[in-house]
Parts: sequence; structure tokens; C-alpha cells
Amino acid sequence: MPENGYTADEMMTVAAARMIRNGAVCFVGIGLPSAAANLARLTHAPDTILIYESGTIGTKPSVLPLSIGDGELAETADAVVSLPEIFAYWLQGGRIDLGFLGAAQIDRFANINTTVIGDYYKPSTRLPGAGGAPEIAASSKEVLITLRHNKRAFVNKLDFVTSGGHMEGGDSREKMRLPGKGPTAVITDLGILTPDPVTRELTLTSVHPGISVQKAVEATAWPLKVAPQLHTTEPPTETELAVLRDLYARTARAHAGDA
Amino acid sequence: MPENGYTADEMMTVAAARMIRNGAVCFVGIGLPSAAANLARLTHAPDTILIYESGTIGTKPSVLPLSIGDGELAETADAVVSLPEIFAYWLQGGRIDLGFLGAAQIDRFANINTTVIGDYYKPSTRLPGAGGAPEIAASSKEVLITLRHNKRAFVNKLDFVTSGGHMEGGDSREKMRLPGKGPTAVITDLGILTPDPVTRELTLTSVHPGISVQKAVEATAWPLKVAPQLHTTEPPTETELAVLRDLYARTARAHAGDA
Amino acid sequence: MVRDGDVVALEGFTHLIPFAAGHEIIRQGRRNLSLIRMTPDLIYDQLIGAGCASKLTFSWGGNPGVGSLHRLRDAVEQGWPQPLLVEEHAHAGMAAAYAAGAAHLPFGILRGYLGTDLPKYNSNIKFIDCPFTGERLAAVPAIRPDVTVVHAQKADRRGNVLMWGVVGIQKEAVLAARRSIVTVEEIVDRLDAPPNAVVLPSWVVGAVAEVRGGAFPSYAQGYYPRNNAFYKQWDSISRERESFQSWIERHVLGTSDFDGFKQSLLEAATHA
Amino acid sequence: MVRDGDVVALEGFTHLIPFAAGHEIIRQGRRNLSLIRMTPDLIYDQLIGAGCASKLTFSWGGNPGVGSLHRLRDAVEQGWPQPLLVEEHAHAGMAAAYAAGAAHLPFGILRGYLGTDLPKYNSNIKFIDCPFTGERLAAVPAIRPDVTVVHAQKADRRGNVLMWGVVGIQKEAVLAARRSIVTVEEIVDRLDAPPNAVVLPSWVVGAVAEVRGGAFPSYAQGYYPRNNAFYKQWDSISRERESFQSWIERHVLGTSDFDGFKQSLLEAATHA
Repeated sequence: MPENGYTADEMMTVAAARMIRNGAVCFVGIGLPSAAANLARLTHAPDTILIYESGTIGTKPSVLPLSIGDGELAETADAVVSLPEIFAYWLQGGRIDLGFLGAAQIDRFANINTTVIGDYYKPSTRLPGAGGAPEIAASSKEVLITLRHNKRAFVNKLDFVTSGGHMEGGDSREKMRLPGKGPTAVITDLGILTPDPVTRELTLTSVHPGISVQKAVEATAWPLKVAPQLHTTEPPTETELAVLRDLYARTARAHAGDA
Repeated sequence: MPENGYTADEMMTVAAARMIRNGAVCFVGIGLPSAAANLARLTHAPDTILIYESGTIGTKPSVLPLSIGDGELAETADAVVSLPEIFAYWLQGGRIDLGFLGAAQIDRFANINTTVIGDYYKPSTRLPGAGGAPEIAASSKEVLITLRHNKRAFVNKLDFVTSGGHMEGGDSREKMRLPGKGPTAVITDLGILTPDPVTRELTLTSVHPGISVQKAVEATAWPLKVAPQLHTTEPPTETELAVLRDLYARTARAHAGDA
Repeated sequence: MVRDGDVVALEGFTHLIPFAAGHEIIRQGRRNLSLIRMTPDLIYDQLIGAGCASKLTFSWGGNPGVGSLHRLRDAVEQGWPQPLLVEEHAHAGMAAAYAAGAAHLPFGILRGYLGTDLPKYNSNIKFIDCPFTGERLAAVPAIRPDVTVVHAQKADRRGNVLMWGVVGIQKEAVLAARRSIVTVEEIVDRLDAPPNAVVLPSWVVGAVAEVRGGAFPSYAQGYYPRNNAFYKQWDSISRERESFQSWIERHVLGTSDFDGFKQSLLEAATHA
Repeated sequence: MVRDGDVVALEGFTHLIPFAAGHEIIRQGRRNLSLIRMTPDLIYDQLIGAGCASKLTFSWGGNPGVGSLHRLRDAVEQGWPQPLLVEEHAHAGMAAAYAAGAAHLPFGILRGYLGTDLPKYNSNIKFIDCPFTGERLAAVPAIRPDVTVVHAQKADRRGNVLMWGVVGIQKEAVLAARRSIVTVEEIVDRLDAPPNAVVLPSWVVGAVAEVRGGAFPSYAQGYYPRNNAFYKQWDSISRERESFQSWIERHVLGTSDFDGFKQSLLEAATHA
């Protein structure tokens, strides 16, 4: 834990949450994206519209859901629709400002893998697979990705492209006619990477407090580009930390269950 | 009015109602089909499932609806679904035993016209058009048609084929891949016509009491075939007449409205 | 929000027909509208008779349970008050086209238009082959109105809209449109929508206005029944151009809003 | 109603997962099932580990919020207890495929599978061109299970079924199937369904059985919450073949019904 009293995961979640502008319509994956989106809703972005792929639209959970379709998501939603509807009318319908995804592997063009490590037919690790991610990545107007930064995750070549980012860079995403503009930031526990405006290669544009550029470079399997004007992420405020920890504490109590 | 105390329209409606077997799932058009289907439900076929194209499934109206989507249809339905759903999941889904249609014109192969009299672009009469009828006629397992019998309706050639019956006769309907088996009876105010098993040409198989074969033949613009074993329709029973008249009386009171 | 030349859909399948909004379009004197509606009903008869429309896309154009729409017929048969281009479908095709519009797909597919002459007269009905079975299916282009107008029962103060009963194609029509207007029976503090109700979140709705009784003479489930008597009266009001014109001038153009319209109808009935 | 070799879908998206029915399939020793389910979840981990399945069609196979499905992984990675053929989709594609099945269309279309490797490994993902715009869209064949099993909150005595909350793909899965089985929390005299609720009329449902708590450890909105603790415990129960086998033998194969299963779990917890 850094000496100033917050963990790297907390910094990552806070940095991700800050990327969400108030009022944005967010299609949120489970795990870190869900934590960040709910933190945003509970701090600077109270009017953010959260949508989970279970068909819960405008949901306002008091604790983080363990699954994508926990009961509280339905109870606190403005509308609950079927799966064909959420994917056709809402995601494909072009109504999502921000898709928010996690990943097991990511490459330099922000393509992600959540399917297999190793060969598809003889995988060393069989991951859960695509879920809603390919179409979230393709159809949301903008995509954020959050995952922990290390060489097993930030790889030179994906074993499987589950969800398209900037494909092979440059204008290759537009050429493949993915509707949205793709990932605009990758938020890790070390810093923030954004695609180069022209090549679309992920570039380190911010490091979190106490993190060296070298550490981020070493945690990346490809030669990581670093922005000339490198920022240092603002550390979490007291409020951000308090709200996040309170959220996790409430969540832990709620998920203890009764088994 | 025939001397035995019922009108030709009443005989037609009763004869049509009798065609509905108890428990059948019926997709019902407005007007005469709706009256016949509700009469069936109120007499010999209480478990008939009525579906109107407004998305009301298993509806049990106490009066005849004036429109296809009157409020009472929704209030008394087992389920009320959207229009994309009623047409895709329910009608196209192959769940309808019996489609029940009216028509302005019909030809010898039970194709019907509800679109225009005269040229399409310069019609002498512009009729309401297709509505749900083409797909009711195509997708229901079986189709009943009811309309008044006269030469303006029973024509040699339709001005417009709105909904396919047995097309050009023989196996032409199957060849065009319409899923259901098509019209199995046409019930008029003069008698009942059923398609010949081979040629599919409509054949007079029953005349209503007091109606001569000659009258039916003269009311048909094509040379009407008459079955060698011609039946005479059973006249309406006292119960059938009482229930039907009661239904119409209730309906008239309800539709007087408040304007 | 409706401009001359717009592609406009006023939807509501026999239920919740946005008459008040339709009258406002007539009062504003909009012209050359491409009107879309599965069941034109009286409101489009009025818009067409008032000269607002140059095109109509529809699948059933009658006065339900009564007979013809005389103004629609006069426009099609005689070109009065102006010629009306017609794009004609079946309900199943229009429902699929609206659903495709809501899903932002370019087209919808259905096992439809088999055995009917409609495709001969509508080049927007095509056929495609299933890439798995080879079966031939109908394809229709998505409907994407410039503006959709619907009427619903309730909205809350944030603008979330709730409707129930026969919900027809209203949700799809709103989601398919570039802009949308919703009139409601009442604006309430809390929607209290039942689970899985048909709710349009505020952020997909362009504007919400409270117009009590705004679906008259159609109905609003839970508020007022269909005025079947008016539907029957419309047959004689609309039958001749003169009677239609004097009606629309007196009751619609001669009034400033829907309350005025209804007051005017009431006075006419009282003095008749 | 489930036979060896059937194509079987047990659906319920995180909610109302038909665990009781799944256990019954395990107890009956069904073999060579082609299992279909968007999110395999624990119930398919159990069916696969118990050797019931030879194929799995799915779009997300994990223990939600916890991690891997170890029995699924063991079957895919090691072929234990038997090799498992995998047909892999994304959620959007499976949702469209179920919707096509419910509509008895041979295929569904979506703007999907763009930029993903999935089509390289799944020949059931094809692409077609829009006949109006030329846009290339993905096509997936309709899902038509031999049997679909779902769990719902209520049925009435006639067999009409009501569900609410996260309704997922359950309605489509039932309507797409040749046969269907619905377990419910309770059978009541009157459904009292709210307007536009998700209701399956009795005549589209093959069989209805009351199994209180039949979705445990998933949840039934209005009845009991998700047992997140069990989901977490499953990670260690299922991680090794031995611990899985002793669990399934003791708690599923060693009990005669779902009440027995839950009683058995309770006893294990008490004596732990």
C-alpha cells in the first residue's frame, strides 16, 4: 500500500470513476468497471445512467452487484427489459455514451481478450468468454477499459481478440465499420493510457502518484510509448476514498449471504 | 328475415361460430369474425383462446370491440404484448390454430381483397388495406373467411390480392411456401363453401335453411361448383340466437358512448 | 418540433392516439409531411384533409368498426386537397420495420408478404435468402422518422414516461425516431411503474407535455374509454369536403388548444 | 421430458435459474445433452461435471463475480469427464438467435461480431448484406431447443406463468422450444399480473411444477435473494474433481429431490 494511505486498486478505481462525466449513459461490465461507475454516481456524477446487460436501465444499486443481474439492480432500475431488447434497442440502438469493460489481456491498440489463454482448442486457461463485450466495444460511442497492469495482461499479441479496440491502429477500426469511436482510455493500477490520435497506439499519458514510468514500461510486454507531457494522476480525495471504502464495506456485508 | 325468426347475418355468424372447436387458438379480425369467435366462446367453445392483433392474448371481452384494440380487450387478456411481438413471436411463431378473416372480395380459390376496387393507382374504391390479414392468412394453421354472398364480393378475378388463400389452386399455395394450410371454409349469409381437396376451388357444400342452390350460384360471379352431397345448415338454436342477440345488445349499449 | 417536410410518425394502436398533438400540427399549418402510421385512424384523416401531408406510409387505413376514412380516400382517389403518395404495407412488415428502426438496423426480416400483391406496388418490400437454410424471407427497410409523437398515461417530473395496456408500436416508434414528443395524461411525482412495465427513460424522450384527455376520441386505459360515438359521427362529418372543412375550421383551426377544441365540440353538441 | 441426446436450454439470466430442474436431470443420469445457455453458471458446471453434456453453446461461462467455472474448464481443457464440444457466441448474438427461434425465423440479424475473432471459430456466425443499404450484418441461426426449462415466480391453476424482474431470455427460450417445463415458486388461484407483465399463457407451456426455492442459489425476486455465499463456496467445491464428485454424490445424487438437496446442504453446514 502506498504510504499516503490508499491502495493501487483504489487509485485505479478512482481514476476510472473520474473519467465518467455526469449524465453519461454507461453500459457497465461487472467487477472493476461496476465499482468505478458506481463510485462516479456516488460522487461527481450523480445523474449518470447505469445500464447492466441484464436489461436493467438506470439502475441505482446501494451495494456493488456480485452478478450482472442481482436483484437490487432490477429493484432500483427505471426500466427492466429483456435481453433481446437490451442488446438490440439499447446497445445496438446507439444509445450508449460510454461502454466500460474489464479484460484479461490487452494489446497496444486496446483490443482485448477475455476468451482463452493459449490455443483456442487446447487452451492453457479457458476464460469466461465474450458476454456482452464485443458489442459494447463496437457500439458504445466511447469505451473505457480498466485492468491491472502487468506483462501477462499487457501483451504483445492477444491469444484471442474477444472485443475490438483500435484493431491494427490508424483508421483500421473505421474501415471495419465498428460504429463507436472505440477505447479512449485504459485505466490501470499504474497509470492511464490513451490512444495516439493518429496511430491509435496506447500511450502512457498519466502515472499514478509514486509510480515511475519505468515501472509502467516494465509491466508492458510491448515497448510502451510515453507521452512527452506526462501527467501525474491526482491522488484520491478523502471523499472519493471514503465513498469507495464505504461502498465496498456495504457490499461485503451484503454479499456475506446466508449460506 | 326468414320466417323462422332469424336474419341471414345471424345464420352466417352462428354457422361461422360453429366452425371453432373448443380450445383452438384463434387470431381474430374485427367485425363478423370477432362476433363469430365471441359467440363460439360464449356457447360451445368456452376455452377458445382469442387473440387480436393489438397484442391482446387470451382476451375475454363482455361486449364486441368496435376497434381491434378496445380497452376491454386489454383488461380481460391473459397477456398484452407489443405489435412486433404479436406478429413475430405469436403469429409468425406458428402458434395460431385458426385465423379468422373478413373480406371485401373473394375469388374461387379463397384469395381475398381488402385493398382496392379498380386500379391500384386510380381506385374506384380505396379500401382499408391489409392490416394483419396477409400474415394471418399465410401463417395460421387454418383459415376461416366470412363475408356476405353477392356478385360484387364473389368475383371472377380480384382487383388486388391482399391475402393469399389457395392462390391458383392445386398445390400452388404449398409451392409458394405459405406455412399454414390456408382457408378451410368460407361462411356466407347463404351457405358454406369449402375448397375441393384436389383443385382447391371453393365448392358450395352447405346452404342455409330456406336458401336455394340457385340463389347461391347467382350470387357468385364465377360458375360456382356445388357438392354432390349438399347439406343444409342446421338453423340457429334458441341458445345460439339468444346469446348472439344478447351480445349485440350489450355491445350496442356499450358503444353508444358519451359524445 | 415538427417542421415542414418532416417524416412524422404519430403512433398509438387504437389506444393512446395523440390527437391533441395532431391538432397542434394542423393549427401550425405544417405542409408536405411524410406521415407514417400503421393505422391512420381519424387523426391522419384530419391531417390529410387539412392539407398537411404529401405522403402516407401505412398498413391499415380505415375508421375501425365504422368504415372508410373519407379524407384519406378523397386524397387517394381524387387528389384532394392534394395528391397523396402512398407506401402500403401489412402490419407485420411495419412492425418489423419499426423494430429495426428502434434497433438501428437498416432492415427487418419476416416470413411475410407471401401470396399478396403488396410487393408489386411497394418497392420497399424485398426478399432475401437465409444464409443457413436458403429460405426466402421478406425484408423491409427500417422506419426512422424525423419526429415521433405518442401519448402515454404518465410521466414523472424527471421526464420518465410510463404507458400500459395496448402499447402497440409506441416504444419502437420513439426509439426509432431522431426526435420525439410525448404527451401524457398526467405528470406525477413518482411513476410507481410495475416491474417490467413499458417505461421510456427521460433521456430517450425529446419533450414531455401534460395534455389531459389528449388521446380523445381514442382512449387512455385507466383514464377514459374510447369515444366510439365520436368515431361513428366522424363518418358523416368527414364524408363531404364541405362538412369536413367547416368542422376543422370551427373546432381545430378556430380553437387555440385541445381544451378549446373539446369545449367547442361540447358547445356544438349542446346547441345542436 | 428430457431425453438422452436432446438439445436442452435451461435459461434464467443470473435470476430464476432452474437449479431444481437441473438437479433432476443429473439424478436421472441423462447423457449426451447438447446444452444451450447464455451464461452457463453453476448449474451447467454441475451438469457438465456430472457427465450429462457432450456439447455446450454459450456466450459467457464464468462464476459471476467469483471467477471460473472449474468443471466447465476441466471439460474444455482436459476433456473430463468427457470431451465437450463448444459453440461460442457473444450475448448479443445468442439473444438474437433465441428471438429468431421464438419468432420461428431461421436466423436473426445483428450489427455484431465486428472486430472479434469469434466468427473464426464458430461457423454458425455468418454475414449478410442489407438489400437496401448494402451494409454487412452478422447472421446467426435460430436457437430451437428440444426442451427449454425455466423457473418463474408464479403460475395459476390453469398453468399461466408470471415472472418479473430480470426476465432475461426466458420467454424467448420457452417460445423457441419444441417442449417446455416451467418450475415456479408457487401456484396461486389468480396471477394478478400487472399490465404488460411477462406472462406465458398455459397453452405455450408444456408442464408446470411447483418447486419452492427451486432457483437456489440464484434468486427469485420477491421471494429470496441470491445466495452469494454459495456462489463463492462453489469455487472451492468445484475446483478439484474429487471435491466436486463427493459434493454431487452426497447432495444431488444422494438426495431424492430439491428439498432433500437443501436439507443435505444444511446438515453439512451444521456439522462442518
